[in-house]
Amino acid sequence: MKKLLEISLGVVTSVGGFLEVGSVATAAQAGAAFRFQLIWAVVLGTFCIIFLVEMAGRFAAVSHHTIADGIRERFGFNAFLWPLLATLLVNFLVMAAEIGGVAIALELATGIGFQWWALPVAFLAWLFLWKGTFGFIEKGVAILGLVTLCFVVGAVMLKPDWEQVAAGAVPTLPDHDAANYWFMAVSILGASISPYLFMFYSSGAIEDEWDKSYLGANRAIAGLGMSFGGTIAIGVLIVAALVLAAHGIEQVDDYHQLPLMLIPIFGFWGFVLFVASLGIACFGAALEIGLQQAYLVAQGFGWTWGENLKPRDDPGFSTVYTILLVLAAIPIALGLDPLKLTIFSMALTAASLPLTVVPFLFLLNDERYVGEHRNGMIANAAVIFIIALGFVLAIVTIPLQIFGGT
Amino acid sequence: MAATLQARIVNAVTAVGLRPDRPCLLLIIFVLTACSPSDQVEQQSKTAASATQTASLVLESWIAGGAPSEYTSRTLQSAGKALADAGAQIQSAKSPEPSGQAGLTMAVGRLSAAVIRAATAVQNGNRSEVEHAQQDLRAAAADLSTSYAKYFAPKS
Amino acid sequence: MATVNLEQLAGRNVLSHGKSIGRIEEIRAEPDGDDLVVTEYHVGIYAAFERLSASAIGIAVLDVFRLRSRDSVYRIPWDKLDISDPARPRLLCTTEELSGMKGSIEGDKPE
Amino acid sequence: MKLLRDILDKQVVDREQVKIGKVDGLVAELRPGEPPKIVAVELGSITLGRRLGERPGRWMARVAARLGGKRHAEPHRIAWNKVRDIGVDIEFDIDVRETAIFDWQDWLRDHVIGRIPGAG
Repeated sequence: MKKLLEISLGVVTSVGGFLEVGSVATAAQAGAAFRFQLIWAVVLGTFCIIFLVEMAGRFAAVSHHTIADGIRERFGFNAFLWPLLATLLVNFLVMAAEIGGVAIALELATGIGFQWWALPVAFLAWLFLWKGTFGFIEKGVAILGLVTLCFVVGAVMLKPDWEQVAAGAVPTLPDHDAANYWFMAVSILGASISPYLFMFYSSGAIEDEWDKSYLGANRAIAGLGMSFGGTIAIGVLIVAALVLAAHGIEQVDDYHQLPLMLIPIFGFWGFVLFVASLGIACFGAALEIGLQQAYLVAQGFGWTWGENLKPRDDPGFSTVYTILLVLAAIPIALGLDPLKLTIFSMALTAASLPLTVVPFLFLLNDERYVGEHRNGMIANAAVIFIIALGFVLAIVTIPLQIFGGT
Repeated sequence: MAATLQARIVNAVTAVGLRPDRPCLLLIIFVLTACSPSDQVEQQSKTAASATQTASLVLESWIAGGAPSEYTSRTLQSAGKALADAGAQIQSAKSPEPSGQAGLTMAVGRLSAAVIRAATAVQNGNRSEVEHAQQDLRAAAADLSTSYAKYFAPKS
Repeated sequence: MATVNLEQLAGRNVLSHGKSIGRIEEIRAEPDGDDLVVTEYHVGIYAAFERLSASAIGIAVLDVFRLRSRDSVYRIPWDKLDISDPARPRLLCTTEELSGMKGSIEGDKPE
Repeated sequence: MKLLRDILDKQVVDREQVKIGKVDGLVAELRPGEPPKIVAVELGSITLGRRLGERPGRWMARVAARLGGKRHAEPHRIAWNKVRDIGVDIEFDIDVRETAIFDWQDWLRDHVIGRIPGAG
């Protein structure tokens, strides 16, 4: 019974991690511009992240190491430096995007411009990390995050042609705006396969003191949680296609357009639901990224870490998230467009994937770490596929950034 | 699409300090874009159409009580600005078809004015003025699609 | 007493008569009474695979690129490598002795 | 035992299980006619800098000396004979509070973190 509770909580938590400003923005853009045609990118991204999260959890539960620990220990400091720097940079950009997401939600709610909210939001997030415990943050974000289910409800209420939705799950070539199409596909993959997600997950497994008895729960949480998150992202995409595209709005390049997805369905409550979903999902993601950044640095250099400790007891750890929050608030406070920043950081996330995913191939096959719980054929094939995908994404992202970005 | 593509390539190339007059670069640009210069007009017209539809959807929602005034007026201002930008870009494009281009520019200009007018009306809570602006918006939107159809009509 | 930082040796090229025989990928140590002493240096790409527990994957990759000709690890005893300057490890043996130090790859089993 | 695989870059904890760093370096004593003997592990930014190259190492040593004074101009060392257990982490029979390793974290706690309300 306790395990069951834990699994459902874990599932909900993973939704909190999965759905953030990146998946909302990329799914909305894709639905508006290409209707159901890019659903496959969400599905593919979700499959990839299921595999990576399951492996990160398994690795932590069996070896009692986080992924960051494992990379440093096996590959040495010099090799560890590259994924470290790449992830620090990507986390910084994504953090700025999440602060921007919360700031937009607050602008929509109050009418006060988003840049004025950047510092208060960063401060509030810092306060949560400063005073909160891991369980409090995990559970709070998870339960409030359920509000994002309104996208799925909305999608069902619009009665889409499910056959067409299913057809969108199969990759097809675009008949217009090819560069834009591929750029969106890359951004969706970047938004789904976030390194912070699986690295955070492995740290969480250590914080929650997982051992081998959690392997089943881990599999269930990874599979169900990420599919749940993917379903919500598909919900956003369907709503965007059936509301925005149907009204002739094919370009979502202004965040003011986003609430229009839900208003025609739910009226004024649609506006409220959108603001709440965006605010909560982004705030939750900001907390998780703040923690992940601190975990990564602390684990990389072997400092004391843990969200359950008091800041006095892990000064290095709390300094890292404090600095990150201050820095990440700056671009938004200066008025940088949060939507553009989001799309840019999602594409960069996709490009950074090989650096963090290649180590999985080694760590999850190393008997010294995972013993008999090594990767099987399918899991290894999945890792190799993700690495190949990551390399392709890394190579195409830069030209697409120039040619296809909005 | 491809004309903005072309502009982006040229910008990118100059940004990295290369002179874009190299034959091979031109060739790459040509292969990548391989389209007429009227693509910029097409792209901007699409942006204008999308912004127009955004404005009309948010106005409808406001009238139906779904969208709060503050949000509606901000969205309209933002759409109006997007329209003004698109208009300026269409005007400055080197199009082989000056008369059609002028028609498009005018339609987009009217749209932008109507949207800004609606934004002010929403802010003041003036319902009848909003409805007037909405009618203007519809007329100008119809104008835009006529000009657009004329501009891209098959000629020979 | 002269001390040397062993981590500095990792990845250093080992030269035999001006020709590279590979990089130092592993340092083996054994207990000697209460002490822990260095016994061997492992040189070559296969030693790296051993360190990453990735012999199977590594060999498969090398096979794809047909690079398997150097199919072994040099296991150099502690007294045949001068590490007093870890940035430039010097081999202290002849080419014949060196070929006697070639060994096959160890399995991935935990010790 | 394989030093690079099983010792280097491993987590170091003290006898209270406090995480104090990673094995950033391994020091061996050269003895004439006898195999090199492991005498200590090194921790800290200077050792890490040296692993990246000569110049980053010198640079890091200068920064550390500037910020921390003479006590921090050389890497921190823990004698190998203090090793108690090698498992998921390497445990040394020391108390981190008696070393200079956490000086910077203590400084941070006393001068910054501890002064912010609610630091515990």
